[in-house]
Amino acid sequence: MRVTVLYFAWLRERIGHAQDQVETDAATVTELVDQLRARDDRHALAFADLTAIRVAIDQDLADLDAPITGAREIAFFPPMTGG
Amino acid sequence: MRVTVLYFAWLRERIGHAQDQVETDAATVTELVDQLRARDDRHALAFADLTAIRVAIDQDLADLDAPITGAREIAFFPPMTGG
Amino acid sequence: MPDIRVQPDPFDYGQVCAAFAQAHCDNGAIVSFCGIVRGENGLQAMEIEHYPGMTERALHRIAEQAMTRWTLGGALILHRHGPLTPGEPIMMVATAARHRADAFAAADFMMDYLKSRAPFWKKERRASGERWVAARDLDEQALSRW
Amino acid sequence: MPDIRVQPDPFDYGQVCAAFAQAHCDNGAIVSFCGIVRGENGLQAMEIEHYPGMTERALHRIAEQAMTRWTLGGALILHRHGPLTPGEPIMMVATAARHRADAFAAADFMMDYLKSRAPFWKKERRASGERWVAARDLDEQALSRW
Repeated sequence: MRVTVLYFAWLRERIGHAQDQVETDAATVTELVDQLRARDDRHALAFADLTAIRVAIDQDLADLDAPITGAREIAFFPPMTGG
Repeated sequence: MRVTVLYFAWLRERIGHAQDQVETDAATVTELVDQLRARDDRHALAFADLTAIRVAIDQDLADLDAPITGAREIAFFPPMTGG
Repeated sequence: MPDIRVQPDPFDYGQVCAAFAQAHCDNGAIVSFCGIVRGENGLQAMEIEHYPGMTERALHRIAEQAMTRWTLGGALILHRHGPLTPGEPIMMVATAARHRADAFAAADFMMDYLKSRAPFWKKERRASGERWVAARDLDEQALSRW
Repeated sequence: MPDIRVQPDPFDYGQVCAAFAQAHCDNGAIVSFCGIVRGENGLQAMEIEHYPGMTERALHRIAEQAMTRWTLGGALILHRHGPLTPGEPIMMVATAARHRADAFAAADFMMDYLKSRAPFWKKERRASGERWVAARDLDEQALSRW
């Protein structure tokens, strides 16, 4: 399946761009992360410490082991600091 | 000693005026209340139920058994309803 | 030093909020509360009686207790007396703090104490007549939270 | 229906407070919170990044949870994004309720959830360079209060 992967804040900066279009067979977020890490060094560096990363599947917060089947938009970002 | 006794809200209305100048030997608020009750029926009625009455001695909230020696202004009123 | 105001005149809630936030903009968190006359059950008007002198003293004490208890950059209590009509602001409090938890707790505390410890009495007027508002046990009980 | 606003433009805290209180003046209690950029440690500017689409969705959900959990007459969340300077309001929440306990709790709840569950990220600029603000463990822990 094809998903849009979005990056925010320092993830976006480390990767160097705000989104990737990804063709994937990943069943979970974690599997997708493994695939993204393999793209290049920047992705590998950005995803080095998963405890510092949060994920949203189709704009809802999710766990890293959540299934992504059918998802269209998956976003990665650091813990939120609004308010 | 001579004290100014003030009444607020429904106490003032029941008594019919906002203050009395009182010459008293009362040692506590309760003794002063007994003396006030004896003044006339309106005072007696106003002070019928002491659980519904609060007192301030020189503008500080006090208990009914508090000493009043040296006080200049004693105020009686119902529980407060500001805010 | 808390800002305490006891006045018969109407006040502009938005204007006071804006001035307070501006004056304390070096704090990160501003909390404000406004109490408004509810026009329910056919209420036509409200009259607020108070105890001049003691009122200011009680409000100062409440605000100073809040400033001792929490780390605040500022505190304000404003309360009207005299006649009011439904929909009008009766009173407000505002707090400024570096951290929002302090600002929230201090505003909440000041409201609880103001309700039961500041000498104001409300009288409501309806077509059926006038009556003094009774204190609620709940308001007295709220003090035990602190 | 909560009033949710996500905008790059500055807002007038006093004006929004006044309009909110006016619109909900049949409620007796209005609580508002305003977050302001603190200019400490030589902060020159702040930039707030957000996730368009998810942001509005998250704020709606937070406000609706508050309206389900407490008896509210209204709720508002306004949050800016883009560049800000010290002393400027970043965001605000407001709640209206018949009873002040509901208004206070709901505003406090919305702030806690907004801090850790709405997709905003702050970057600070100083003479020494730029850095992303780190989330505080305290903010995540605050959610366990609810």
